[in-house]
Amino acid sequence: MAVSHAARAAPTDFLAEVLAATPGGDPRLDRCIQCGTCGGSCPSAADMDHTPRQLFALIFAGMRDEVLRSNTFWYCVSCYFCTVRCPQEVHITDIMYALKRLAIREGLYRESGAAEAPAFAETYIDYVENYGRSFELGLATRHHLRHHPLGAIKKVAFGMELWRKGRIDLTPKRIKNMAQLSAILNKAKELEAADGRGGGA
Amino acid sequence: MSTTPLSPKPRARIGVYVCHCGSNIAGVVDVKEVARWAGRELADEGVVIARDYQFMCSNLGQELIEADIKEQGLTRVVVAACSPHLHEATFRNACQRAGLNPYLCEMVSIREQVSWVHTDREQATAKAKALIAGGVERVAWHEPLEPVIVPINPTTLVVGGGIAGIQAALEIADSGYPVILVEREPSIGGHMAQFDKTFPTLDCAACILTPKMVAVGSHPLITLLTYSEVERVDGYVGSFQVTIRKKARYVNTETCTGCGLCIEKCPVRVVDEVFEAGLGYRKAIYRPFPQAVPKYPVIDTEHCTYFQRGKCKACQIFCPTQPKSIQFEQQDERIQVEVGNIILATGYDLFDCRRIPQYGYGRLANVYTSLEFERLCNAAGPTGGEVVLRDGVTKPKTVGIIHCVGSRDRNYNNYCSVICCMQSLKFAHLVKERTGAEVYNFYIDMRTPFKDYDEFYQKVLAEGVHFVRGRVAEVTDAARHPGEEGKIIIQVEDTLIGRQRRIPVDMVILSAALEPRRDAQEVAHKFGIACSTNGWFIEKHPKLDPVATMTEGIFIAGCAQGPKDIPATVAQGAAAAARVIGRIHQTRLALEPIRASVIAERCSGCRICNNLCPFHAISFREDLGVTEINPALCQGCGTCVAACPAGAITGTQFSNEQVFAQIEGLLMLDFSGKPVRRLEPLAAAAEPAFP
Amino acid sequence: MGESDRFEPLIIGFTCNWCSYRAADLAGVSRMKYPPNVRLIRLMCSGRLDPVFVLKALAGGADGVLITGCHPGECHYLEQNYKALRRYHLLRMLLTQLGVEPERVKLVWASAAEGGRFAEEVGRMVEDVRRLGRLNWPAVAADGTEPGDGQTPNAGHVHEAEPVVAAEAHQEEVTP
Amino acid sequence: MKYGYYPGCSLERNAIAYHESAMAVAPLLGIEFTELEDWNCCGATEYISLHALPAYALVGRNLALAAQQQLNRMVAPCSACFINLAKTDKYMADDPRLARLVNEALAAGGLHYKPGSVRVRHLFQVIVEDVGFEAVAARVVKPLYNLRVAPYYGCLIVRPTLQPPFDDPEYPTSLDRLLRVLGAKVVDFPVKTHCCGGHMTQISEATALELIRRLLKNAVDYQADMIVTLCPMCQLNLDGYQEEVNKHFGTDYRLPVLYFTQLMGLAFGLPPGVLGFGREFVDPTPALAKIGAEPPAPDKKERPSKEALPMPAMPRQDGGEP
Repeated sequence: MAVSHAARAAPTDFLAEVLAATPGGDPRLDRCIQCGTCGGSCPSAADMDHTPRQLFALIFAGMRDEVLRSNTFWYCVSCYFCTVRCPQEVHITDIMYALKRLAIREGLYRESGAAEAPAFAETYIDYVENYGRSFELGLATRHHLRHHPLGAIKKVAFGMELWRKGRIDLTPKRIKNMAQLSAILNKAKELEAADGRGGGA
Repeated sequence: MSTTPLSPKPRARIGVYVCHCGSNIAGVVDVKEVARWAGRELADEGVVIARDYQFMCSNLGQELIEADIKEQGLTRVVVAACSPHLHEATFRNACQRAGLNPYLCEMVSIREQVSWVHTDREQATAKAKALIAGGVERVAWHEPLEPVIVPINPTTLVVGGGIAGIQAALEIADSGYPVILVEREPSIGGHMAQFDKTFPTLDCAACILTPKMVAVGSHPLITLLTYSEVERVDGYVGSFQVTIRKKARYVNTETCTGCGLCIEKCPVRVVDEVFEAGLGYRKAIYRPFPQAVPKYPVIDTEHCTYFQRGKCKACQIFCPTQPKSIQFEQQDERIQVEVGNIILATGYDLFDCRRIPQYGYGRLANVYTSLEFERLCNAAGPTGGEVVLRDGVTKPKTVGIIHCVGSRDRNYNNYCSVICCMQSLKFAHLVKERTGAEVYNFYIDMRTPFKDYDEFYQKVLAEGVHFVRGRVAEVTDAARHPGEEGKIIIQVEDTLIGRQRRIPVDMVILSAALEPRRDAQEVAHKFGIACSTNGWFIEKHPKLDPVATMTEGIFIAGCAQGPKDIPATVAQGAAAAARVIGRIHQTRLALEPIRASVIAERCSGCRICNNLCPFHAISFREDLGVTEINPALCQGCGTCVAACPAGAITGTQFSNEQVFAQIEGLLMLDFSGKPVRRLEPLAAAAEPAFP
Repeated sequence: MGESDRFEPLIIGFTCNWCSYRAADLAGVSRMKYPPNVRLIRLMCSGRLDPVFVLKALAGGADGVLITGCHPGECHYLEQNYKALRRYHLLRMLLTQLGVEPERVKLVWASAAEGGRFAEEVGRMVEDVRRLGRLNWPAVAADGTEPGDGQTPNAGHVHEAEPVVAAEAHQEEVTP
Repeated sequence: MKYGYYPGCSLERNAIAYHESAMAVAPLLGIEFTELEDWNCCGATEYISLHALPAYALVGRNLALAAQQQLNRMVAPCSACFINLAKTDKYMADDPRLARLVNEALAAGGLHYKPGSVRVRHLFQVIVEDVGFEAVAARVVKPLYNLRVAPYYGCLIVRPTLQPPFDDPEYPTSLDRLLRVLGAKVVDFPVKTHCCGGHMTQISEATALELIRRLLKNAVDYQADMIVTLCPMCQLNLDGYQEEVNKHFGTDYRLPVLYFTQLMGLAFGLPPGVLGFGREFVDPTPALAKIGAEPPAPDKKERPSKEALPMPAMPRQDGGEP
């Protein structure tokens, strides 16, 4: 685990960190011209504390903590509108994923007011890592039982309705060669940890 | 490639001159040591004198060289100083004054290539020596050359009758030289004729353009060929042969009085996609606009009832002239003209806004392009200058103007279209003036350079126009709330407050990008010039030679060279004209003698080179069985020289011998400046031939 | 290995008169820095580049050759740089056959406005050729064995200024 | 035409209607599927939020298995699965470092994947590109006359643009065209590629409900009888959360949301029983009852008034000349 050097981050350092944490070719973030096409296109912009554009300006300014505490990327719905519309072809959605990973690594997401998103992702991943497949009933109920005990009742009702319509299983399915998948995922995690690039693969 | 046996190295008396350029070179390179070294170590290579001097390009420096040529009997000169692109002409002239053929001088760049890019004094000095050795070896092989002299035909061809072409044609004709002006459309005037007002002065475009159009139409020295296109260009600077196709108008311009009765009587109404930008109608026989020059109409055969169904002839029947001026049997004509210079002023195309579906153009009725809006607010346009919605009657209460549509966007055009900010400000003012509507401008960066432009921005601000800094994300009719019903909603991040906003408006104007003409590449090829990656014609030098091209005798002006506003376009038209007039005044033109030529006795007639020349300089003499190169067409690139398997093509100034010798010289010293070989007489022919 | 005794390759660069030579000029005017291992020859066009020039340079002691021209579509002679590109591919095949690493010859497009790119490419090329080590042309031409494959460079080569030991050490360093 | 088939977790249960209807229409279009043996979850949008390399390795296992089982032409019916599979392949090709690390991880399970060796496409894309509209038209025996449908693409089938681009990322028209081929009346649907809320239903329900509301409202504004979708997540959000939207906003939407394969099946004359009907939250029966035996009279073109200005010419959506 890399040592947090939040307060001291020189402006370019944090930009370099974000770029390194975004796999899949040049993410082009350094080309941003602050036009706001991303913030204008975003379907959930209203819920974000910073628009994606503002977040990029904060990255350029090296304001690491403020960026990683932001709820912006947790409200990203992965619709890719910003990515295809960006006049500078910045890989915005991928950068949002990278920021999620950095925020989790630094433990800063808890302050974002969007603490549920990583928790949901964790529950989801638990199923994938144990069964190789996702499990919708378990996902919804377990996630909500843990985080919204009251709301969970409503969710259970919704799950029952899905079950009545034959749209949900009561028990999760496991793939045959789970050992192989586990070996692959463990190795991948090991490589990622060794790399120290904030999950930049 | 060449396997030609090379002649023995010529004997020469070479002078080497090393410039300090103040401290520019001397600050990094030990110039005194370099000169000492050259005089001592290159003596065997023919160097009889080597000097260093503070400023070689100064009069005193030049006189130093001249004196040595005369007194020491130098036959070659090497100047180690700045880039040849800066001072080659200076030192060539010095040689010429001293009676030495100017092409026997070679420049070695030890400033741009050494002192300005390297920091280690020892390494830089070593490299400077090696470069000089290369120059010394090379210069021995230089030959005395004479510039190629070509006569200049005083007639000029101007292609494109927009404001750039009009300006160029008038400047040249007013100086007393004949001009042939070719225009593709039925009238000259170009895009400017479509505009209502011009920024920042708000002059009426027609009021300032029409007199110039009339002057072109009536100028005794201007031959106006409208509805015509250049098909083929042969020849070279001074004497181009140009084939022009004059499309059939189906109107006899000798007898037609331009009364317009035929147009009035024509029963077919067609959407005018060109002059009215699709916003208005014209007839099947038409004149693009009332002030058209020439005044004669043309028949659009695709829509004409007679041409489609063999019946009607209303235009002919009502034509009052005797004989009738409507001639259905007219055919396209091919005209051959001879000209000395050519100016290309072919203009631009407007970006097709349908390529950005999220802006709704074509789907949402009240989204207009900038050109549509020009017609909309033009007093002679389809609505008589009324700014209204697509229904033709309703005045908008709120209008959004979007900048940078198709510009500054790597998905479409990765450049700024230059005029859109000012144009959008002009639109904002006109909308306010004509409708009193609320106006929103959506911009990324406000770009208002040049005289009185920012003042215009101030004026529009004072008129209460709203400015939102943000590139519009989408324009939609999908209402989310009752307040948005029936409106067009502009969704944007207002980047100055950092929030997404949805602004309901009645009308949207898209300030669309200027793009190269769709056939720019084809036209460039026809005239032997090149287009940039963005598709604009490339000028010879972006700063110092903006209207010339790499092809002698071909000039460019206006938006064909890149997006620009009317003042810049007019300036370029005039500049191109001035260049041409200068040429004509010279009556003859001296061209750089960098040319390829065929040594006939070595040519095997294999014709490998025949297809390599884009300037059509290479032709095959069937009668002699050998290839020939026309020196006037040859531009000196040397591709054929490199390709000839028999070594039968040689290039002046860049012969194999010269390049081989330079390679030898450059490799005389290793990285640290230690000699690695004694130079021997060249024996390059021993190298393996390239298959 | 210290900075001072590292292998310093010699590279001959060919530029066209209109774009890449002007890019080199611009790099100078902008005071950009690049290593002094490259010595340039100005041709009118990359289309003038006779592959024999490259062979001549390599045979004459150069460790690499950098060929530069206008970007595709921006050739001042319209399309001659495409011809240079074709020859370049053939040339690399030929070099492979001769046992010379084709990476010793590189083609780079640089417009007159790309002084920075020119400087960067020179820097990159110098590093690449440094990694490949010294070109041992006479040995290559004689027996066709590949240089840089671990064998000791021919100590009798004209470039004897550098000690053999250093060259060996260098090769160890770059062996993957 | 043979393809490898990657159903993805949703089609196993939640979107079983999609799976059943796809299996029912495929043979009629000459499509034969072989399910990828022992496939695992694609990770949706969740895995990549926590771990990058494991997320790519997770997808990499599926690609490697496909290559191993010689299923080089893969079909994924779920848009999220499709984009994860296709994107991993492309990113591994674009980013050699990523490819090396993913393969290092795969090696721990005895697998290897060479980028570019498996081509993954969405089921809908395969029908458009390989089957073609004409072949679909030839199968139509019960045209969906009078049915007004809103074609809903969602995000991930058209965005991000992976090579080669399949349809316009903003305003695609291929589903419109397919539905027209089936005989349905396609309404203008400007939000056809807008987000359904995705996983926001689990994380920030209010956010998701608003996104769903926008889609439902727009479809109703354009008088659609139903929304047609090609993604399990979109279907679940629009259909399953419709009641929640009504409660939250005090609306009364009753808009069925069906898979395009279900409508294809109906138009091909297949019985609803084999097309997975009956699992919807919003009952489609009233809407389907509108299907008439006769083609509707063509829309009356409103005569533009004398003053009206001409509209710009647009290309025709059936691929013909304007």
